[in-house]
Amino acid sequence: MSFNQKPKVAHPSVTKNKEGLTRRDYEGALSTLCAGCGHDSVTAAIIHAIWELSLPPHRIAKLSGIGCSSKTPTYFASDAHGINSVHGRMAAVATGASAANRDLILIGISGDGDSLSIGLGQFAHTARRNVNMLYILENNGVYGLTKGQFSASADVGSQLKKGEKNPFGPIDPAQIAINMGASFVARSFSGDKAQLVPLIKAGLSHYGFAFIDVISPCVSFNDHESSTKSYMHTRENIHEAAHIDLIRDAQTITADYQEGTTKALTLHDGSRLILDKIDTDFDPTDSIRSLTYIRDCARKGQVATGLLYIDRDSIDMHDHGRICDTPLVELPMETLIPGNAALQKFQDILH
Amino acid sequence: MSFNQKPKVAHPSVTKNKEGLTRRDYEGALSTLCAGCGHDSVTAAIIHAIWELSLPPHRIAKLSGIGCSSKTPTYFASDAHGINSVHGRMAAVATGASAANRDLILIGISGDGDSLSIGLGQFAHTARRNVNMLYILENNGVYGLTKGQFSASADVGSQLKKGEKNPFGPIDPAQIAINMGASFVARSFSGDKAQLVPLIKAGLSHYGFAFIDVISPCVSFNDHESSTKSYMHTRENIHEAAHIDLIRDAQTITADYQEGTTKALTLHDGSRLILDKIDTDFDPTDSIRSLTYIRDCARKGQVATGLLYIDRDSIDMHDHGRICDTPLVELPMETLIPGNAALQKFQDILH
Amino acid sequence: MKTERINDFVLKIANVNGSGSASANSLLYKSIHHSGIPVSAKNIFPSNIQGLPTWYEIRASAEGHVSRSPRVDFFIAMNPRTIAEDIASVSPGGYFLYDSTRPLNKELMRNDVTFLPIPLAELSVEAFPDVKVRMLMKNITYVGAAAAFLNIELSILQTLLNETYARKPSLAEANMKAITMSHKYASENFTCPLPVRVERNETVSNSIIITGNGACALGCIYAGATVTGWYPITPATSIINVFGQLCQRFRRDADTGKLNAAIIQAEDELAAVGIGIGAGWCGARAFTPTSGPGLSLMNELIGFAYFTEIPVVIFDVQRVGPSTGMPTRTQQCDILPAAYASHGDTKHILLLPANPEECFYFTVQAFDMAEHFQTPVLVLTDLDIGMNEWITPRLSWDDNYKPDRGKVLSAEELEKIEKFYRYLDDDGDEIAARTLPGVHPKGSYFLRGSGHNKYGQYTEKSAEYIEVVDRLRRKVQSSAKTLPPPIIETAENKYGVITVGGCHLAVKEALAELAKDGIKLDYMRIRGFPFSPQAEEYIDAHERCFVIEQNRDAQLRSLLILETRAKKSQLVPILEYGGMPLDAQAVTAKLRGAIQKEISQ
Amino acid sequence: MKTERINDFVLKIANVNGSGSASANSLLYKSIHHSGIPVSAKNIFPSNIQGLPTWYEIRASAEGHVSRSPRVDFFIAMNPRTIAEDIASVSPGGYFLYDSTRPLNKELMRNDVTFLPIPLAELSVEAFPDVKVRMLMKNITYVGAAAAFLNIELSILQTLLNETYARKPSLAEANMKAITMSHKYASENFTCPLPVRVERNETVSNSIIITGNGACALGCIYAGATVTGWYPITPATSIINVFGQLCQRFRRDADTGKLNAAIIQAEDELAAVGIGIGAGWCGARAFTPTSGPGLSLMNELIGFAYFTEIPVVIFDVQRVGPSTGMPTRTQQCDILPAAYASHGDTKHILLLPANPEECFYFTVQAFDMAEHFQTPVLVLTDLDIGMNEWITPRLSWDDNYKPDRGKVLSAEELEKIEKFYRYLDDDGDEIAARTLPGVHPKGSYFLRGSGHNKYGQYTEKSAEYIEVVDRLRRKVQSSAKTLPPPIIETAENKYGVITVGGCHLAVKEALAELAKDGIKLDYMRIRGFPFSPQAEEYIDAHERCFVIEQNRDAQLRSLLILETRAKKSQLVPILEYGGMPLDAQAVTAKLRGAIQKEISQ
Ligand SMILES: Cc1ncc(C[n+]2csc(CCOP(=O)(O)OP(=O)(O)O)c2C)c(N)n1
Ligand SMILES: Cc1ncc(C[n+]2csc(CCOP(=O)(O)OP(=O)(O)O)c2C)c(N)n1
Ligand code: SF4
Ligand code: SF4
Ligand SMILES: [Mg+2]
Ligand SMILES: [Mg+2]
Repeated sequence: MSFNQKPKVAHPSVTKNKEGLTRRDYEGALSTLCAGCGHDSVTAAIIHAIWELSLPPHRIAKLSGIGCSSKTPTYFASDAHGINSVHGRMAAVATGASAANRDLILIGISGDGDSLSIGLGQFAHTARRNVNMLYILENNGVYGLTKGQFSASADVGSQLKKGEKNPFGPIDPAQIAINMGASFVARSFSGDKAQLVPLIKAGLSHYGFAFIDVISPCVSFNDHESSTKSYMHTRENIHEAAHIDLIRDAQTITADYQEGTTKALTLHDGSRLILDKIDTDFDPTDSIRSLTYIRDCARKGQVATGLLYIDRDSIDMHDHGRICDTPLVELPMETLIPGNAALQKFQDILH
Repeated sequence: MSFNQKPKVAHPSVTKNKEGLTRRDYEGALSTLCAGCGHDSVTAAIIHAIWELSLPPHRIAKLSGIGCSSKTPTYFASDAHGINSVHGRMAAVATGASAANRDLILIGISGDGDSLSIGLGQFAHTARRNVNMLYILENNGVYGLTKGQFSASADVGSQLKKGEKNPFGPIDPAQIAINMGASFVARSFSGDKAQLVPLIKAGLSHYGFAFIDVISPCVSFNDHESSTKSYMHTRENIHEAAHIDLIRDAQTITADYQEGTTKALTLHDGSRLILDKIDTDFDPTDSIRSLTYIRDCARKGQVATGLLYIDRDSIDMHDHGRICDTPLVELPMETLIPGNAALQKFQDILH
Repeated sequence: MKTERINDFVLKIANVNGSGSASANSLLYKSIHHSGIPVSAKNIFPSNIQGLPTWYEIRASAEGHVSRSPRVDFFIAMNPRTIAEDIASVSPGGYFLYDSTRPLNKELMRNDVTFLPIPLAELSVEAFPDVKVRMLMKNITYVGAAAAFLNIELSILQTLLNETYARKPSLAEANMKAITMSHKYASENFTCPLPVRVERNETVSNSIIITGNGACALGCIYAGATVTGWYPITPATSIINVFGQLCQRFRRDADTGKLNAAIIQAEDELAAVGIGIGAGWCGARAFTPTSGPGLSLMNELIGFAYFTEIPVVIFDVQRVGPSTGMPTRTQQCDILPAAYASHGDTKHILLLPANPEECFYFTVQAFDMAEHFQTPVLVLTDLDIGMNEWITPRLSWDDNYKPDRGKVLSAEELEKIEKFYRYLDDDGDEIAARTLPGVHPKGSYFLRGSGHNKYGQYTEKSAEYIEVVDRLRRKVQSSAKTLPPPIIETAENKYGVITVGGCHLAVKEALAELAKDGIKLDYMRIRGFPFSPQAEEYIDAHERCFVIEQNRDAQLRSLLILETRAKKSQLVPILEYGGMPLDAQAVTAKLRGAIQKEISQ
Repeated sequence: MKTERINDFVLKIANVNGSGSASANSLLYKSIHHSGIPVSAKNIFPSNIQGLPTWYEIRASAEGHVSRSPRVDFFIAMNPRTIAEDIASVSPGGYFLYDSTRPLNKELMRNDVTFLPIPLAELSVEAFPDVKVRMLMKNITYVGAAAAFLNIELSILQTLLNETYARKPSLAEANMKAITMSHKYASENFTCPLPVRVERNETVSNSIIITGNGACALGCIYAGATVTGWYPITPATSIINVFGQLCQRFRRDADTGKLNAAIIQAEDELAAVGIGIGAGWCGARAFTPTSGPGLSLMNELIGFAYFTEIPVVIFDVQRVGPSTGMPTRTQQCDILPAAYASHGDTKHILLLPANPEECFYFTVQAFDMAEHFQTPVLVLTDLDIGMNEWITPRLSWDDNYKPDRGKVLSAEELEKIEKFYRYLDDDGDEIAARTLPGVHPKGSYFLRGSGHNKYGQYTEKSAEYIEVVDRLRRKVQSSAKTLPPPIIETAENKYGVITVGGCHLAVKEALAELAKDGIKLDYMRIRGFPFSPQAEEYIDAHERCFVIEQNRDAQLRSLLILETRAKKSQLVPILEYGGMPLDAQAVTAKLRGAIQKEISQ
């Protein structure tokens, strides 16, 4: 079903998308995060992307765990359904939601604490199952909501405000996702909307588990000089593997891309993904080269961003399980319940 | 403290190690696993290795979760302490044990269900903390004890006895371990004692988290033709990256190793690790090359075995946390409890 | 002369785990059933795959007393490693069939037991020269001899074999050959049948044979459940095994071959219940089967579903706790942990079936109640009910049944309303309407496990929070009326018993036993929580009730004390918790003792 | 003339979260304490880092009634966004200090409240031209004006600032400048002090200021705890923050700089408690701090430690449940979930401190009991006790204290014995000796969460299993004698109250209030579970006891019903569970109502 949403603000000058909605219509509640928190920029990018994609808000289901990052779903698409589950378990809830209604547009938002510590198992296995969803990890290297402990993505040697040094190496969620068989893996930076918006759009257009690791600085606890997840450090060390654009109508490819360093991929929903300015030793369709590339960057102290890996032949959990095309919630009970005759027949063999 | 254990069998012809113990002295209870189960061969290899290393049994602490594999600790070193914890939580218990008594020799045994599904988070984080222990994963691609469901290490397309096909890609614990920063990562096969015994010895000599993924076929549920974790399939597709030998006394290096393909590494405890017949494009001291190598093998349908990665500069959880050298359990309470004078002095600032 | 035990005996078989004895034992079981005699079977197996001892106990009782009995009238010894304890376990006057190919240690012999040596292995070698075939037939051979001794008709065995191997007649033939062979040997060398024997009853009841887990799985199909997140654990796993098979039969699109169900093997129980909750939130009927350790792991998310009011059905097939406990033994030890699962103030609806029949119907009801009351519903069975095969009255289905989906607003209904608020109970039944994601823009809301007010908004305000949790308390309490009422059999005596779940057969047998001595007790079996008013009335009507249950800490009694107006002194605990299915003799003895104590006081 | 409220008032401050108001508020709090007046402070904060409203409540009471009171005598409004509700919250006759730099909306004004406009921002601009410094001093300014109104001596503030900024005298100076500035303004423009004020008491008590969490951490140090696995969660996290600081002070080797403790931030609560259990198994004193959701996640492993008999100490700093609930609000809602944590039959020792003093001593006792009884011990505090700063009698330490390590066999003892069996209780105290890994070959054994007999061997045998779990039941029960007995104040009246933990101040105040009307009630505060025989005797001695606790479902009452011989009718629940620290007025009113009901019956 599709409904024409009454735009909240009837201001004529505001551009409407195909659903007849303005960007304001994709906003949510007022953020209660700290002023300057990276997560709020991610929210802005999401709003921009889903508006551009003209997604009907009520078809979206927003999911999260617990943490500052996990508050994000409240701040966009207030006309979408949302679920703020418990710490580290968003992925399983999303899996169930997808199982029940494969037509929903699932947007999961998590944090590095939520996904890489308590929720590592669920994150990994949901990637492995290739649940059809967009999974954004707002990665700030700390536990924001509990006041600034190191998270598992904190770099070795990076420091907390009070000087405490992180002794352990970081878990890189992008590498984990690729290792687990996620079919779309990207990384970006909350401060780089130009890169982030197309990635979100591409992730939403991708069929299967689309993962975006977004470095999203925590101004309250991890934006100081000795942090490697600060705005400054990230800005200085970011390394874009390839810039991407998402083009929905084939005709509109007008920008002229450089030969040799440009690659176009057609996605499941027909839109085209243009990879521009690709690093020569980088190929996002080859997991081995991609992983090597990411690790090489890391060794040099760089953060590889952009689309890092994509498997266009990706099939999702439903295909894996040979589950029917109709969303299970839409199957009428009469179809599902076999009735007495069938029950009697079945029992004939039970003796 | 060191005790001279009275050998159980006084048969003079049986070779004794430096502790004055025979191999029989390192045995455990009679196995109750299925006849032919790979896990029993791993047990045999462990017995051999710890006997050769002359480990004092009572300094060993054996740990496991739940599963057929997790029963293994009962079957070796009956004079060692053992703990059979709950499903998927051995790693945390081992972490606590190491924290309490860093002088214990910790041998953890787990299964692919135990470590890669329910216990993935703990496995990963224990590797990341580089807890000083030997962690053996008896990998059979199924849940043995619960009668043969696919585990997360089952290869995509591999089949259960009744024909059910695994739709998902496998989790490779060796790659995960490297990714997490484990400092010693190896793979072997329960059917290859010549390879496995030196690896176990090396793992025990390594300082930090030593992980060995052992393909260990389940004869009851996953040893048929369409299984990729069967004896036959493993034997046929095993690819040894490098053969290793562990030499405890420097003098005894007598075997002449081929030049160019041999490499010697000195371990923390002074013993020397000889890597022989190394594949030319393989370097176990470089995580990027190692991961590429493993994935390349996998792509070719091969199982990379041998020592896959080692970081000799590895420091363990205690070093990371700057925890004292004396095992914490050995600190006398008088040292730990500051006393009343200190309490009064401390309280002077609390107002 | 030996006492006759016609259609009233216990047959026990000792096997080695993983040796393929299941079909032979099951054949014996079914053949007695097909002889028209009430019968039950229990598989006593270790937590192991191959090589350790297992036992199979069959109890036939013309009177219908088929709870587990510790007596043994006829023993079939197929495990040399347990032969000493096996011989010791036979009741005086009983029979002991063993494979005499290897001689029996004379010292183990007993005078009060009749030994029946049959050279089973030897006979097999003659009959099946091919080793492979012989291995396959290894167990079936004893069926023939047993049939001869126990007077089980070969024709019944033949019929059953033909059915089992309908598609492999050669196997049916080989099996029958093995059976006939030892039947012949026994008949020729011993006086058959024995005083312990079957005498065929002409009326074979219209029953089926099914496990409790199988019945739960069937219930899930008939409830229209479509999503399950699950993680293997004994003794719950077979709910999924059967559900999977049933989906192949009932839920497969003939054209596409695709399934109308999602069966997701999760990475652990936290994920399993999380999947169920996600699906429940989106409007699917979802469930997850587990046992004790899994229940513990689900605690946090159960509280989440309770507080956010998401339906999900959880099966807890109870096994012996605490911790890993004895995974292949039975107990009723999760009653309290299930009723109050999760931190904070919570309370959950429990359904407590006693047998596969109730497993089936209660499962359907569990989904109705979960959706009606928008809350997790836990179905508590146990290993004995769940994993053993039970003779069960044929199930029937009312084709007019309409699932109770609870208050779910459709797109049309939403179109009409002004504004939707998730937790607003506007008709005073303590239940607020919900909406499903994707249905209509007006239905959207934000659901959270943190403090929320009745509009669904985040709150940290005392009054708003209290308003919501008070309604939750009343809501769950109000489900008592909808739950299956207790089974009450007479409420006229001074003393009564109260029991639950799989205890029922043993308790009833014990009551019958006591009645013979003139001790009359009333009977009530609890089938749901929160407790029905009828349960309270029953307790009111008795000076003392003996609460019989299978756990150490009297968990049902505790719950009754806390959640009914009963006085503590009215409820006297009778506890059996060794892990074996409840046995009537033990119950009788304990009841007798308890009553004596009452009288002497 | 206004009624005087000398040394008996509530001061409330509205701030914005994350704006750095903590030190200013704390300074006011401490200055009243240093004036020799009993005082308490509560931080009412949101689950947020920056930007949302927070309040700080200070109650001074010469009589020592310092539980939370809903009245407000003096308000300092520093959050423009809450000003309307803040004005509404002032008690009639109260005062309202606000920053008059921006004019106040006239419509919000009340006649029964005296408004005290102080142009704080304006004054700051003059005093601190440097914006950076001004930002730092933003909050401290109101302290000066408040001091003038409330008659707090500037010399006390100066002393406190000098101490706080001992190493940064320039900061002390700047702060004092800001204080003096607004103090001057208030004194010059208003009649100071107000009828609501402090009058210095010469005897300043020998107290310290400490949070409950801080006291627990200090207790861990003094118990000799060396290992903690932990995962951040409000309101428990600061136990670790303080423990870490204390380790730097008390547990650092001067030479190597290394720590005599392992503080391991785990990946979740399952790992956190697993680490504690692993360490406890190896002989370290280990603990893990958590709150509700973490407790739920620990359920499985708590049962493991119970069944295998491994000591570990768990702190549950309770917050409002269920689910995520209200993480920054207080409740006592995990009493039942903690007492029976985990599936199967379990029961755990609980310690229930009421204040930081007990937090310290009970923590030490928790480790002794965990090791003595070889079982998990849970220390249940709450957010109010744990996170607020309390004036607490100075702690003292008996240097003769010898930790009770329980029955642990040394190498020498093992050398002497024939053979060691883990679960053999040879002296009838229900406790078996244990050994530690690595100590001696003879001490080795295999520990398992699956069924085991008293020798520690794997078993699936009923009798062997029962023998072990029965001893466990008796063992935990036997701890009642060792636990801190209830605090009982008179047991002579017909009615009594029973309460627990942080309720004590409000309950005592309520009793004092009722006593003024001639209503006399006895008082008992429970401090441990299993319950002491004295608790039972107290209940026995009363027709009715009102059980006052902070949860919806009367969890303490439930536990008393199940675990003492009390009759249900003897225990009447009085429940407050809105998440705010208990307030005496509410308790008084409810008690009054309950007693009236009793009398009229
Ligand atoms: C079971 C459980 N344990 C602990 C917590 C406390 N907690 C809330 S948020 C959080 C960490 C959040 O970190 P992250 O996911 O990185 O989010 P951020 O705040 O940094 O965006 C923790 C530990 C909880 N809510 N539940
Ligand atoms: C919490 C919990 N869930 C489920 C189980 C049931 N269980 C026992 S062993 C096992 C899987 C074992 O698989 P693996 O680790 O691969 O060991 P294997 O038997 O294959 O050697 C499971 C699911 C359990 N014991 N505890
Ligand atoms: S604490 Fe950090 S992560 Fe949380 S809202 Fe503030 S800046 Fe963002
Ligand atoms: S079931 Fe498989 S894993 Fe378990 S003991 Fe048998 S062969 Fe080994
Ligand atoms: Mg974070
Ligand atoms: Mg396995």
